[in-house]
Amino acid sequence: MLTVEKTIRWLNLFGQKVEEKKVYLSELDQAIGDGDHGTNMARGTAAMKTVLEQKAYDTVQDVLKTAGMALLSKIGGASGPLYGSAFIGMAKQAGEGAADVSAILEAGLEGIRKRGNAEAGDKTMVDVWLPAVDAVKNKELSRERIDEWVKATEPMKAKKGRASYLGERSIGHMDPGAVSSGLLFESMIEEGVLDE
Amino acid sequence: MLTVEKTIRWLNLFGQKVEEKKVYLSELDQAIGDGDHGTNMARGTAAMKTVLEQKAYDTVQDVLKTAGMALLSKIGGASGPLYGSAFIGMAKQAGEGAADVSAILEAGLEGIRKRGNAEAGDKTMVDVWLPAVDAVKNKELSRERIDEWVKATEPMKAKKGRASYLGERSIGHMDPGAVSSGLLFESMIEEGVLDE
Amino acid sequence: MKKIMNEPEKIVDEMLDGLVFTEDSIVERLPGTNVIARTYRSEGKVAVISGGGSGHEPTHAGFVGKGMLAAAVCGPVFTSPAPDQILEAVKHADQGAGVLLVIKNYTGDVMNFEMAEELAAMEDISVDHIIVNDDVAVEDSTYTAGRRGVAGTILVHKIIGGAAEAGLPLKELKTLADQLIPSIKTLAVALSAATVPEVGKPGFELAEDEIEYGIGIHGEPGYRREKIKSSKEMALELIEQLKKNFNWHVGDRYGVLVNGMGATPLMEQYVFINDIQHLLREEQLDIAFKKVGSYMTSLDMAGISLTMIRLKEEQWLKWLQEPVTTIAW
Amino acid sequence: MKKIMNEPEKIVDEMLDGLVFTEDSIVERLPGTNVIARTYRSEGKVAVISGGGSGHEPTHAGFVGKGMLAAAVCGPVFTSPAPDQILEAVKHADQGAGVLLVIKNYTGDVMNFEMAEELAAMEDISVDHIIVNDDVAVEDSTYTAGRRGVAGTILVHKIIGGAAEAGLPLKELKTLADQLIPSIKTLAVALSAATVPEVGKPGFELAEDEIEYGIGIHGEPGYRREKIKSSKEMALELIEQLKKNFNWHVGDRYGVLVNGMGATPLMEQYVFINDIQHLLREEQLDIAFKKVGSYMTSLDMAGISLTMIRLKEEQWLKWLQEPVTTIAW
Ligand SMILES: Nc1ncnc2c1ncn2[C@@H]1O[C@H](COP(=O)(O)OP(=O)(O)O)[C@@H](O)[C@H]1O
Ligand SMILES: Nc1ncnc2c1ncn2[C@@H]1O[C@H](COP(=O)(O)OP(=O)(O)O)[C@@H](O)[C@H]1O
Ligand SMILES: [Mg+2]
Ligand SMILES: [Mg+2]
Ligand SMILES: [Mg+2]
Ligand SMILES: [Mg+2]
Repeated sequence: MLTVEKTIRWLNLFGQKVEEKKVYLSELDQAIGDGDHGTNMARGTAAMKTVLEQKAYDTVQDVLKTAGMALLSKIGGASGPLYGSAFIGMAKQAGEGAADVSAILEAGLEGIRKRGNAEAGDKTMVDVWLPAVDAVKNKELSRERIDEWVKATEPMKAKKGRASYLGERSIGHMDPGAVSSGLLFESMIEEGVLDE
Repeated sequence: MLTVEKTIRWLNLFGQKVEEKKVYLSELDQAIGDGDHGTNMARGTAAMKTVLEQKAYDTVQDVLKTAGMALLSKIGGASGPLYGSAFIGMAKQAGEGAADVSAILEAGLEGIRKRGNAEAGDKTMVDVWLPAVDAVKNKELSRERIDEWVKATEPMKAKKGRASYLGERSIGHMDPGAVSSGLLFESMIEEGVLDE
Repeated sequence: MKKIMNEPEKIVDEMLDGLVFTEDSIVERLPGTNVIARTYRSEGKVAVISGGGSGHEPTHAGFVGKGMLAAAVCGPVFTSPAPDQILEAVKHADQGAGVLLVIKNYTGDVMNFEMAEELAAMEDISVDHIIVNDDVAVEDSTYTAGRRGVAGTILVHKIIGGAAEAGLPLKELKTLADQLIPSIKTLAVALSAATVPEVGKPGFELAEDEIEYGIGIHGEPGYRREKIKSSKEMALELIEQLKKNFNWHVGDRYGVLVNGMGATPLMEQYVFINDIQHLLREEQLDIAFKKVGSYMTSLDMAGISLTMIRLKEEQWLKWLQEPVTTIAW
Repeated sequence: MKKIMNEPEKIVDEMLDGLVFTEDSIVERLPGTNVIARTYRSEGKVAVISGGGSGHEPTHAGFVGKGMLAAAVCGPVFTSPAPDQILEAVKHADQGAGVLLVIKNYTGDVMNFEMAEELAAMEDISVDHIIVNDDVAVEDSTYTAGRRGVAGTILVHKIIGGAAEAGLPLKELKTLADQLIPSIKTLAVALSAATVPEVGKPGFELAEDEIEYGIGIHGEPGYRREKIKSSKEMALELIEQLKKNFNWHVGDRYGVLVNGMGATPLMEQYVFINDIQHLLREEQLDIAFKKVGSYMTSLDMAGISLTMIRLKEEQWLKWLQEPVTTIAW
């Protein structure tokens, strides 16, 4: 069950991980995109950190919505609206009080899919979100499985986003958005968000 | 004494020498100018050759004037109007019939000086024309002396033309216009223009 | 990397300040945003807005003004602006008849502009959008992100801007765009790559004797790399590809835009259009509109793009030719 | 050398054909010459003509049209046109009130234009000339060829062109120019050198981290070479030199032109004028005119020049601001 305090710890850990992996994320994007995914994500999570520190929050919905707006207005590029839509979707689902993690994440995935129209196998963040949401539902999310889904984007041929212009040449590289999404789910596990 | 036939031979030999030294002249100009003196001169003398072949000439004046107009309209840059003015000045002096070489060359020098306002020692073609005209008057023009005047431009500091922007840095290079003018006077000697 | 700049992170902010200082009679910057809006207002008419990542100057801010764009939203270098910036532009520019967003077809741009549209709808501003996808270097299929929006976009700005100024309502503008956009096609060739200030090295490497056909305006790879060719040969390659895409017939009426990519001097652009001129004469097309200049650039990339527009309607040509008050048209 | 071109010897010819194809409503090429003339005529008014070597596009042909130049004479790359070409331009452009030649101060240009003037006088056309020498990088003394004519020349074209269109006779235009030209000063900084097509290699070498202050528009050497600086620092150097030359006072009215040298993108030019803006604010000058763009280029040179004009007369500003019909103003 998601609480205000847990949600904030989760998002702050996510921000910390993004900051640590910033260069790595941009390098991944350099190979099949335009090399800015790390900078974009770090700019967004830094802004998120600032707003989360600025005031006290009463509801999970409020936390998720504020975080989403920060990500949306600061990440830019393709991943800005995608993470933004995910968080705004999650906020809507969260309702006023405490909330069911599985349903919330499902709403997040729904936000991404509506925004980007990506299918499984298109070599995007969806290739992590989709199995991760399912795993949460079945209470079987683990670091190992996240790693597997992220790595599974390597042999895929990109069909959405900037990487799709590379066609065949996109094969053999991990998708940067899948990697950053992996960090989001890892942080969930590490902060005990999924614990009863 | 200048005859139509001698004049044409003189100018054709000059053109031939310019064509042979084209690259060298441009290299000299590269050092203290913009590297086009060879191309400019060769373009001009090629045009001169064409017009001199196109018809029969009755007077030295006619030859010099036609050559001058070709040089003027084809050399371009600084040396175009200078050689053009020299030849047009010479044509005016030549009058209708045969003519005195010394007076003709003096008029050519006058044309250059009026056009360019260069003084002796400014590191220009004038530094060859001035002593050469004097030597012709005194019947003492020689290849050796021409060489001396040309080489004497090396230690000079340019005060006119493009080379003057280099200031002190123009010292240590021969002036390309002085070199091409040297070819003109050499050709005179070789074609026997100065012989009685 | 040698650039005239201060800190790379501030380059867009400083550029916009410099632009507004220079052109204060035509444009202003909305305080606290990266939105460049025109000082002129046309109450009761649709406001046309465009935008995207920076680095394509004079696009888009250079086309803000009477008869073209009401505002341009300027993102970071090669990065789409976020929805809140776009929303600011929409709110400011709306002249009471709604707003049309002109989006270049890039995933990021499309998503950010669409989100802004949703936000604006929540504030009861009627907003619609059109997506320009003129770059024929890219396969157009439902299995990719589709064709990119490149230099042809400025022709869309001009014609749609003219139509908006003429008083066409939002719905009709959208119908016009549906006709117009498929009639515009572009193809580019690069001689050297652009260097993003924050990255500090070129996006790709081309050898001293190589060129690449079909590159995008953010260093997206093209369809073929080869040894440097003459202007004539490059012109022929681009014309042949466009011909394949247009399927034109003798006597058809077209417009031509030759666009420098940033570091290519005007001299070379004119030499290039001269070769285009000869090729099009052989095709016996009726060339009713021509334009040459660096309009949709890619930072300091050297190269050129060729855009052609099939002028189906007399009125499109009129809107292309109509005088406007902008910085760069 | 990577350039979009065919044979280097034909580059000017092909460029002019491309230009005239593109801009046939504004200009024409006099048959058999490299003269670009405007299609518009202003009978009974003085015709202003300029020209010089090519490679500075859009200068000079880009400024031909109503309100500016009557014709431009285009020489080979970086080489003055010959007097016969200039004479053709004079004969064609004369509208019955005489012709004013605007010459950039280079030995070759001055001599060729003066010879053309003499030839025109022989044909009873009244011709006079003015010589622009705005480049303060060069010592002005009777022992040198004097200061070069660079980007400030386009301001002369605009003001003198405006005055000619207003009907000022030849003599008064000349008097105006005597006032105007000393009020215009320019200084440039290069990031890389230009490559002349027929030469095939850069005119000079600057290391990957070097810049040079005071270079000319044909690769003439400058007064100092140093490690690359920020835009702010370069702006400061140029402003300080201009200040020394102008000796300005608080409240003086000036105009500013920031000019890209050919390969420098607009983004960098706007960043630069933003720094200029801040420095001039400190000087408390009244900046009444601003312009940014690649107007007086040096082929593919990267760099920038800063021109300032002391606006002594209200009327000068009016002529600067007046709309004209040209390709490039
Ligand atoms: N249509 C889409 N649906 C889902 N994810 C997408 C889509 N398009 C792009 N992405 C994700 O966005 C990531 C790239 O983000 P980023 O580099 O920040 O933006 P940009 O591509 O605009 O530079 C990709 O790695 C991919 O995971
Ligand atoms: N004012 C002048 N008087 C006499 N000769 C001059 C003058 N200015 C330049 N020259 C000559 O012209 C030569 C350069 O000619 P050229 O390279 O063809 O023209 P440009 O300098 O226009 O490129 C110089 O070497 C010099 O001899
Ligand atoms: Mg990216
Ligand atoms: Mg020279
Ligand atoms: Mg990006
Ligand atoms: Mg020259």
